[in-house]
Amino acid sequence: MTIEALLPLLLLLPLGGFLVTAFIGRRFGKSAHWIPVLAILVVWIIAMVAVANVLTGAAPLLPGSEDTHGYVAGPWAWIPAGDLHIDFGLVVDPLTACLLIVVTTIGLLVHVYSIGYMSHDPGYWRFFAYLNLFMFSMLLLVLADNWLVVFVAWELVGLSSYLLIGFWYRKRSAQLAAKKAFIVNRVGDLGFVLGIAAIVVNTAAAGHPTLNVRESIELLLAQGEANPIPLVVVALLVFAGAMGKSAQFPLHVWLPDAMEGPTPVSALIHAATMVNAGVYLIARANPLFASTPSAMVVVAAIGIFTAILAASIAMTQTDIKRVLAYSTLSQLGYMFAALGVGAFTAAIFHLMTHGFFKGLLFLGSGSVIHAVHEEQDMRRMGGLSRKIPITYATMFVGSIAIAGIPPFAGFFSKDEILGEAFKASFYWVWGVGLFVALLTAFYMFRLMGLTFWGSFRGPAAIWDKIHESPRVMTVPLILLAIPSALLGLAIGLPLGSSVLHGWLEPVFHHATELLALPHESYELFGVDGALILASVTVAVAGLVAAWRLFGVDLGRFRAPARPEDVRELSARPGLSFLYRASLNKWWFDDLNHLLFIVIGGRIAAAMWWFDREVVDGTVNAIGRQTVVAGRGLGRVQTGHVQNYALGIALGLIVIAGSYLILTGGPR
Amino acid sequence: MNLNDLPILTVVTFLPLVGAIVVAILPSSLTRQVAVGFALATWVVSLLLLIGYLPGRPGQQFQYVEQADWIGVFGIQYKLGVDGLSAALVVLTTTITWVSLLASWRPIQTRIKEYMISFLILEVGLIGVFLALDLFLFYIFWEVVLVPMYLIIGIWGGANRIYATIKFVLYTLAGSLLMLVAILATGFSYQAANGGSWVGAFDFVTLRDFAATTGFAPALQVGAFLAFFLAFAIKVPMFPFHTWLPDAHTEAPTAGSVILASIMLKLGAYGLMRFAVPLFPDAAHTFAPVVIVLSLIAIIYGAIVALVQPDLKRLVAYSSVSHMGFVTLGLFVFTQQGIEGSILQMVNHGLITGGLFLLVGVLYERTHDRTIAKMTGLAARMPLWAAVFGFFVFASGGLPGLSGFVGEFLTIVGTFAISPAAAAIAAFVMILAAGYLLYMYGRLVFEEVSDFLTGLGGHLTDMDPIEILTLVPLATLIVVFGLQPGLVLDLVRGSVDDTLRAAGSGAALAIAPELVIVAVALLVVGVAARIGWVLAAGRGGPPDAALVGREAAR
Amino acid sequence: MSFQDIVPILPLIAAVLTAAAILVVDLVRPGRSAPAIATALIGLAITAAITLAVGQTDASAFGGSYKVDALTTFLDVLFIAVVAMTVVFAPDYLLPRGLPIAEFAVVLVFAMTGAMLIAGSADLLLLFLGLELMVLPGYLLAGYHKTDGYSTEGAIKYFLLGSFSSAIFLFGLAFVWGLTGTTRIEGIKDALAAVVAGTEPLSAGLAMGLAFLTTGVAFKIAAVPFHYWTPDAYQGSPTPITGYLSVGPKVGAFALILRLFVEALGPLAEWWLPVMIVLATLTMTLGNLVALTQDNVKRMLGYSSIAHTGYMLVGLAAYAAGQLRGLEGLLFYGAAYAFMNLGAFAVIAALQKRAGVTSALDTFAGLGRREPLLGVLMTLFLLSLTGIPPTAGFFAKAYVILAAVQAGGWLTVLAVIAMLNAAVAAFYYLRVVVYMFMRDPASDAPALRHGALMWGGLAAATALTILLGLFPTTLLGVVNQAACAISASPCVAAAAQALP
Amino acid sequence: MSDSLDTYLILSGILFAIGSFGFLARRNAISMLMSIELMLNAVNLAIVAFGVFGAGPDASAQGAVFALMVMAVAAAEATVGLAIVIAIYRNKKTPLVDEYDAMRQ
Amino acid sequence: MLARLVPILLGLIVMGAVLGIAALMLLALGQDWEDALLWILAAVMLGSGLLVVTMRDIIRCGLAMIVCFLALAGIYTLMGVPLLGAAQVIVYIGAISVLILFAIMLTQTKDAPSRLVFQTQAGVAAIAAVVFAVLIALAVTATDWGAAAKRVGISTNAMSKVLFRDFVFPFEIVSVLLLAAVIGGVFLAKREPGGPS
Repeated sequence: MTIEALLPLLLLLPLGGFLVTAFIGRRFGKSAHWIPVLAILVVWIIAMVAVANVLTGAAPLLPGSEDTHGYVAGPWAWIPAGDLHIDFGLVVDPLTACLLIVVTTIGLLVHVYSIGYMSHDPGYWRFFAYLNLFMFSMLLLVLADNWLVVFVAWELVGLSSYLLIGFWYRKRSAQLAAKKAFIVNRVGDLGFVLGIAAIVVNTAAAGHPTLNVRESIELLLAQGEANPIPLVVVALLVFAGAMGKSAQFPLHVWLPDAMEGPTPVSALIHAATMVNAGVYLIARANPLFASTPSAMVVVAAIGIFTAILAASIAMTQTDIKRVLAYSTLSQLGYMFAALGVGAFTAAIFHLMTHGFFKGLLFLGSGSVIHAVHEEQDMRRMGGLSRKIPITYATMFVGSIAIAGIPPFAGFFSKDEILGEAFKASFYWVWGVGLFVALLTAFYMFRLMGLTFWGSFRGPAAIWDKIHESPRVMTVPLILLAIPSALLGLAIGLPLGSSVLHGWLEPVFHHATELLALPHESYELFGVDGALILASVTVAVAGLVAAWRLFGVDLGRFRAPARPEDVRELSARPGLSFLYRASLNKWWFDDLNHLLFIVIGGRIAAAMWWFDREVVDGTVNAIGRQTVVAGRGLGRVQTGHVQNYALGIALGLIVIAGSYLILTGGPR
Repeated sequence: MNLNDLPILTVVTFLPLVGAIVVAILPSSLTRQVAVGFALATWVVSLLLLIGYLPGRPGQQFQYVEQADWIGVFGIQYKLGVDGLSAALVVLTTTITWVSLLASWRPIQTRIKEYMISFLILEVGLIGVFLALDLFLFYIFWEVVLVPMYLIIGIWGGANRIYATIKFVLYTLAGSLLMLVAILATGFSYQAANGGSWVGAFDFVTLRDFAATTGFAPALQVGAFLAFFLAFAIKVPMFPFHTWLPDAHTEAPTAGSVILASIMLKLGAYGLMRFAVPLFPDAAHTFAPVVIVLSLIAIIYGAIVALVQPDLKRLVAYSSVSHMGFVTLGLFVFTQQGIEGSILQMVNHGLITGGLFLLVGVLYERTHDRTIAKMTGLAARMPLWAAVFGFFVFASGGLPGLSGFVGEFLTIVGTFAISPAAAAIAAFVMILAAGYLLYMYGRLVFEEVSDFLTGLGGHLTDMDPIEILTLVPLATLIVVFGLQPGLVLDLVRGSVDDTLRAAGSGAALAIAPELVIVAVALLVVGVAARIGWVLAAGRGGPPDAALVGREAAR
Repeated sequence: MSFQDIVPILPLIAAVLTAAAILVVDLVRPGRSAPAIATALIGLAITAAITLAVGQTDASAFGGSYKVDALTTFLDVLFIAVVAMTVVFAPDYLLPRGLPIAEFAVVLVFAMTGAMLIAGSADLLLLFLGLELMVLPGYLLAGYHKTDGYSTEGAIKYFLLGSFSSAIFLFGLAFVWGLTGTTRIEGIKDALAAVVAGTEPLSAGLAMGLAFLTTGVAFKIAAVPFHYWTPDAYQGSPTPITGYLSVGPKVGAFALILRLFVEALGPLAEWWLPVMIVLATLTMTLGNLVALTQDNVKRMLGYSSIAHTGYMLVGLAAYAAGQLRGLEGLLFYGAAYAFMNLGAFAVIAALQKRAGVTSALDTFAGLGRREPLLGVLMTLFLLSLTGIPPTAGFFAKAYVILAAVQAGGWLTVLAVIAMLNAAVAAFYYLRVVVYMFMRDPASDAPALRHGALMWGGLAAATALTILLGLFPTTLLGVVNQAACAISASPCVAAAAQALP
Repeated sequence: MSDSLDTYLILSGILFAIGSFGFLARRNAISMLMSIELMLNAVNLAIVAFGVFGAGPDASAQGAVFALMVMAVAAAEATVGLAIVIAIYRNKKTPLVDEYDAMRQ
Repeated sequence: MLARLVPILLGLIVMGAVLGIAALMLLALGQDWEDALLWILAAVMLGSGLLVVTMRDIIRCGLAMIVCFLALAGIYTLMGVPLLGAAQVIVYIGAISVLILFAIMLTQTKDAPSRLVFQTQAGVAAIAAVVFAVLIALAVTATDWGAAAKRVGISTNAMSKVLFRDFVFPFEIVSVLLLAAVIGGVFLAKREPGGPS
C-alpha cells in the first residue's frame, strides 16, 4: 500500500471523525473523544511516515520537477467552468512536510490535552467535533495543490476558528470575538479571492487558465510584464489574505479577542497552526514574491511593524492568554519580516519552532488557568511554581526558547532571521528585530514572574485548592517541551547551512535565484558571530530587566516582586504615554469601533432610511399621487346634470375649433 | 419507456393543474395529501425529464420540443422546449414546490383547499415560464404566475399583507404590461421584415436566429430591450425596483416566501438570459454598463441595508437583493465564467434562501415574532434548529465547499476579466455578508436565552420530522452542488454557449453622450428633489445610528 | 317594396315580433315572469337563427338603404347574445323588487332592434332612427325601478343629456347631408372622396358637421369629456340593466361609428384621427384614475367602462392610421368586453337578489367564503377586465395594442399609455378581489340560492370569457370578415395570410 | 335674401343656440325639455332648408320627409322624457334638476 | 317686478328691431314681400324662442313655445313646403306642446315660480350659446354649399312618393319607435299601487 493511496486518509479521517461526532457524538457523553483522538493519531502516524520519506528523499520525484521529492494524489475534477477547469489534488513536498510535522504533532497533543481540559464541559463532544473539523481544514490547507482549494481550506479553518472561539456560546463576549475573528479574516480573504481571480485572468491570457499553484506561478513568471494584471498586484492581493489569517498589522485586532475560546483552541489554532497559514501561503508562492521586490518590502515592513507593535502591547497586558496572544502576533511579525527579506527557510524554521514553544506556552497557561480556577488575570496569581512544578518547568523551557536563549529552539530560528535580514542589508528590519527580541525576553519573563514567582496575590481560599493538572494534560506539556528545547539543535545545525536548508532548498531555490542574494559563506567568528552575540545580549538584558522588576529572592539580587516599581516606572513623563498606549493596545479597538460601528452604523442606517423614504417612498408616492389625481378628477362629477351639459357644450366648442383648424389649413 | 413519445413537457406543466382540479373536487379531508401527492408526481416527471435530457446533449439545445399552431393568424404557437437552463430551473421549481407544500403542513390551517389550489396553479405558471418557447405563450404564463401569488400573500399573509400583495402585483404588472407591448412590437417588426408573413413571428428560436443574423432595428432594440429589462429587473429585483420584495417577503406565509425567493426571482433572471440578451444583443451591449452598475449597487446596497434590519425576514429579503445582484452582474459581463456563475448563483440562491426562509418560518411558527432583538440563545432551546440554521447561514455567506461559493467565485472571476474594479466591489460583499449573517446568527443562536423565549416555555420545541424533511433535500443539494458544481455546469453549458454566442453577435450602439448626461442629471435632480420633499414633509432625516451601532457587529 | 326587400330585414321583423309576442303573453298571463322569459329567449333564439341564415346572403334592401354584410351579422348576433344574457340575469334582481319582467323584456328587445338597425343601415336617416330606437328604451330602462330615487335620477340625467347630444348629432347629420346632397352612405363616401381629392381646404361647414357628429357619437360611447352621464346612470339603474347599458348601447354606438365614421366619413379619416387619439387618451386616463377612488362597485365599473371605451378607441385610431387590424381589434374587444362585463354585473345582480343589498364595496367582503363560486367567477371577470391572461380581456387588449404598435408613430405612444392605464386599472379591480377574499364578511347572512337561469348565464359568460382568451382564432376570422366588409382599403383575409 | 340658404341656416343656428342656452341655464326639467324641442326644430329648419336648396332629384321632398321623421322622433322623445320627469317628480317632489344630485363624484 | 319685466322687454325689443328692419327693407330697399315676411316670422320665432328660455313662469314659456313653433310653420310654408308646415302645426302644437303643458300641470309645486329660474352657470351658458351661434354663422357663411337655385313648391304627391317609396322603411321604423316609447312611457308614468303618491 503506497503512501499516495494513504494521503486522502489525512483528510478523510478527521472529516469522518467530525461527521460522526457531530451527528451522534452527543450519545457518547464523556467518551466522545475516542473517535476524534484516534483519527488524529492515525493521521499523525501516516503524516510522519510520509514526512520522513519526503525529507529523506526516499519519496519519488514530484512530476515536472527534477530535484523535489514528494507525493501527489489526485487530481480530482471539481469545477469545470468552460475553459477553466479547477481540479484539486494533494501534494506533499518538503514545505508541506515541515508544516505537517507541526500541524499533526501539536494537533495530536492538543487533542489529548483537551481530554483533560474539557472534561467538565457539557459541550465535550461538540468540542472534539470542532477540533476534528479544524484538523481536516488545516490539513487540506497544507496539502492542497490548487489556489482555490487552498482558499476553501482557508475559509474552513476560519469557520472552525469561529465555532471554537464561540464555543462557550452563552458568553456574549465569546460570540462577539468569534464574529470579529471571522469578519476580520474575511477582509483578508477578499484580497485573496481577488488575487485568485487575477491569477485566472493572467493564466487565461497565457492561453491556459489554471489555478494549479505550481503551473500558474510558472505561467505568471514566464509571462512577466505581459500579464494583464501586474504581478506586484497579484502578490499584494495574496499577501492581503495572508495578513488576515496571520493577523498582521491592520488586521491583527481579532487575534487577542480570539482568546475567548478554550485554551487548547488558542494553543492549536491561534498559536501553532492556523495563524501560520499566511506564512505558509507566501512561502508556497515564494517565486511570485521573489519576482516582485516591492511586494517583498511591503511584506517585510508590515511584518516587522507588527512585531514591534504587538511586543509593545504585550509588555503591559495582565491577562495571561492575551500576553501570549500578542507575543504570537509579534513572532508572526518576525516570520513575515523573514519572508520579506527573502529568508524563506528562516521563516519556516521560526514557524516550526514557534509552533512548538508557543503551543507549549498556551497549554501551560491553560494548565495554570485550570489550577487557579479559570482565573486569567496575572495580577491575582504569583508563586505558583511551588504548586504546579511540571507546568512551571515546561513553561520555563518555552519562555527561554521564545526569548532566544541558546541553545533552545527559538534562538536558532530567531537568530537566523535577524542574521539573514542583516546580510540582505535590510538593516532597519534587523535593528527593529533586535529591539523586539529585547522586549520579547522582557514580557515573557514578566509573565513568568507574575505567574510563578513571588507570592500568591489571589484569594487565599483558592491557594489551598491549587493542584497540578492531571497527567493527560501534563504529558503533552512535557512532550512539547522536548522539541521546544531541542528542535533547534536538531535541524538548525550546522549554522548557515542547516539540515532544514537542505530540506527546503528545492522549494526555495527558484526564489533565491530570482532574488540573487549574496550568498557568502557563514563566518561564526565574523559578522555572524557578532550578530549572534548581539541578539543573545539583548535577550539576556530583557530577561534580567524582567527579573529585576518581577523577580524572586535570589542571593544578592534579593528583590521581591515589586509592582509599585512598575507603577513608578510607568509614571515617568516620557514613559507614561507609551505605557498608556501599550495598555490600551494603541487604541486600535477603539478606532475600529469608531469606524465600523459608529460611522459604519450611521451609514447603514442612513442607507436604510434612503431605501424607505426615497426609493420606496417614490414608489408609494407615485401610487398615492395617482389616487389623489383620480379624486381630483372625480370632482368634475358634480351630480348636477346641467354642469355635465355645459361640459359637453364646451367639449363641442373645443372639438369644433380644432376641426376648423385641422381642416382649415390647405393640404 | 421512450420519453420522446409522450409530451412530457405538457405533462410536467399541466399536471399540477390537474392536481388543482382534483383538489377542488375532492373533500377537504384529503386536500393536503392529494396536493403534496401531485407536487411529488410533478417532481418525479421533471426528474424523468432531466434524466432523459442528461445523456450529454449539451451544445444543441431545446429537447422535447412540442409545437402546435395556436393562434395561426399571428403564428402564435403552443411551443414548449427545454434546454439545460430550463431543465435545471424546472427541477428546482418542482422540488421547491413540494418542499414548500410540506412546509405549509402545520402553518396553514385556514382555507387549506384554496391554498393548495393556488399553489398548484402557481406551479403551472412557473414551470410554463421556464418551458415556453413562444414569446406570447411565455407572457401568458408570466402573468398566470401573478394571481395565485397575489392570493397566497393576500389571504394567508401577515398583518400588513394587503398592502404588500397589491404593491407586489401592481409593481410587477406595470413592468410586464410594457413587456407585452415590446413582445408585440418585436413580433410585428419580424413580420414586417419577413415580407408580412406572421409565421414564427413569436417563435423564440426564429426570432433569436433573426436577431443573430439580420438583427432588429436599433430603435426597436433599444425600446424593446428597455421594456423587457424593466419587467425582468422588477422581478429580479434589481436595485431601484426592489422595494416590493422586503414587503412581500415579510408578509407572505413561509411557503410563499420560499417560492418567492427560490423561484419567482429567478423568472426575471431567466427572462434576461433567455430573451432580453439574445433578442436584442446590440441594446444589451449598449446598456450592459448600466446594468452592471445597478447590479453592483444592488450587491453592496442590499448587504448594507440588511446589516441594520431588525426583522428577520426583511434581513433575508435584502440579502436576496444582494445575491441576485450577482446573477445580473454575471450575466451582463458576457464572459463564460460570468454567465456560468450567474446560473449557478440562481440555483444556489434558490436552495439557500429557500432554506433560510423555511427555517425562519419554523421559528415564526413557535414564536409568532420575527424581531431579531427579542430572540437570543436559541442554541440552548432549539439546538438542532440552531445547527441547521448555521449550515444555511454559512452557505448563504458563500462558505466554500457549499454551493453558494462557487457561483459567486465564478461570477467574480468572470467580472474580473472585464473590470477588476467591479469585481473588487462585488467581492466586497463577502465582508458585508459575513457581517449581517453573523450578526443575525450570533444574536439568535448565541448568548443567554432571552426572556421573550423563556416566556414561550414549552411552545419552543425543536424541529419536528416534517420540518426536517423539508430541509433535507435543500441541504443535500447545497452540499452536492458545492462539491460537484459540474452537475449544474455541464447541464447548462449548452445554454451558456448559446447566450454567449448571441451576446457576442452584438455590439454597443452609439449613444449621444449628452443623452447620458441628461439622464444622469435628471436622475440626480429627481433623487435630490425627493429627499428634499421628504425632509420638508418632516418625515425625519436618517435615524441616529447609536442603537444600530450597539446592535451591529463588534 | 318587394320580397327582396323583406329578406334582409327579416331579423328586425323577428325581433319586433318577439317583442310583440312577449306583450301578448303578458296579456294572457299578466305578471307571470316565467312565460315572458321563455317567450323572450325563444324569440331571441329564432331571431339569432334568422340572422345567421340571412347573414349568408350579402343582400341589401330598400334601394340600398339597408344592407346585410359580415359586420351586420356579427354585430346582430352580438346584440342578441347580450340581450339574451341580460334577460337571463334580470329576474334575480327585478323580481325581489316587484318589477315586472315583461315590459322590461319588451323594451329591451326594442332597444336591440334599434342596435341591429344601426348595424345594418346604409342610410343616414336610418342610422339616426336606429340610434334613437336604441337609446330611447335605454332611458326608460335606466328609470325602470321607478319608485327608486337613484334609478329615476340616473334615468333623467341620461335622458336629458342623451337627447341633448341627439340634437347635436342630428345637426351634424343635417350638415353632412346638406353638403353631400344624399343620405346614402355610399353616396356620401363618394362625394367626400371627391371633396378630399380637391386641393383646397375642406369647407368650414364640413368641419362643423364633423364636430357635431363627433360630439354626438363620443357622447353615446361615453368618451371623455362627454362621459358625464355614465357613472350616474350606471349607478342608478337596476343592476342587470346597468350591465346591459354598459354593453349594448356602447357597442351599438360603436356600430354607429363604424357605419358613419369608418364607412361614410372614411375619406376624412385623416382629420378625425388626431381627435380620436386625443379622445382615446383622455378617456382611458380619466376613466381609470377616477375609478380608483370609487367605493361603489357599479359606479366603479361605470368608470371602468369609460376606460374600456378608451381602449376600443385605440383600435379605431389604429384603423384610421391605416391598420385594418385596429378595426378587428375594436370588434374583438367589443365582444370580449360585452361578455366579461355582463358577467361581472351578473354577479352583482346575483348578490343583490336579497333586497336591500347595495352595490357598495363592503357588500363583497368575504364573498369568497360566503359564496365561493360567485367569488371565483367575479375574480375571473375582473381579471379579464384587467387584462390578465388567459382571458378574453387580455387577448382583446393585446390585439388592440398590436394594431396600435403596427400603426406606429403616435399610436405607439398611445399603446404605451394604454398599458400604463391597464396597470392603474389593476388596482381597483383587484381591490374588489381583496374585499372578496381577504376581508371577513360584515354579516354572516346565509348564502343565497340562485336559479338555474342565473347559473346558466354565468356559465355561458365564463365559458366565453375563457374560450375567447384561449382560442380566439375562430372569432378572429369572423371579425376579420366583418372588418373587411367596411374597410376602405382592399382587404386581405388575414386567415388566408396566416397559413404557412 | 329669402332665397339664400345661408339665411335659413343662420336662423336655425341662432335658434339652436337659444335652445342650448335654455337647456344649459334653466333649472326646471320641463323647461329643459322645451329647450330640446327648440333645438330639434332648429335642426329641422336646417334640414328643410338644405332640402329646398339642395341639388339632386326631389331633394326638397327628401328634406321634408327627413324633417317629418325628426318630428316623430321628437314626439317619441317628448313622451319618454315626460314619463321620466313624472316618475322622478314622484320620487323627489321637485321638478328642479339641480336638486337631483344624490349621485356624484 | 322689474326683474319679471326684463325678459318681456327683451323679447319686445328684438321683435321691434326685426320689424323695423323688415319695414325698412320693404320701403327703403324695395325688396319683395317674401323677404319681409320671412324677417317678421323669423323675428317672431327667435323672439318667442328667447322668451321660452328666459321667462319665469313656465306656463307662459310653454305658450311662447307654441308661438315659436307657429312661426316656424310659417317659415316652412314660405319655403314652399306647406305640408310640412301643417305637420308642424299638428305634431308640435297639437301633440307635443299639449303634452308638455299637461306635464307642467302635473309637476308644478305651488312655490315653483317664486324660486330661482336660472342655473348659477347661466352666464357661462349664455356665452357658450353665443359662441355656438357665432361658430355656426361663420361656418355657414364661409361655406360654399353648391346650392342650386331656389325651387318653389314641392307637390304633395312627389313628397308622398318619396315617403312611401324611398322612405317606407324608415317610416315603419318610426312606428316601432313610437310604439316602444309609448309602452315604456306608460309603464313609467303609471302610478304604482305601492309606490309613492
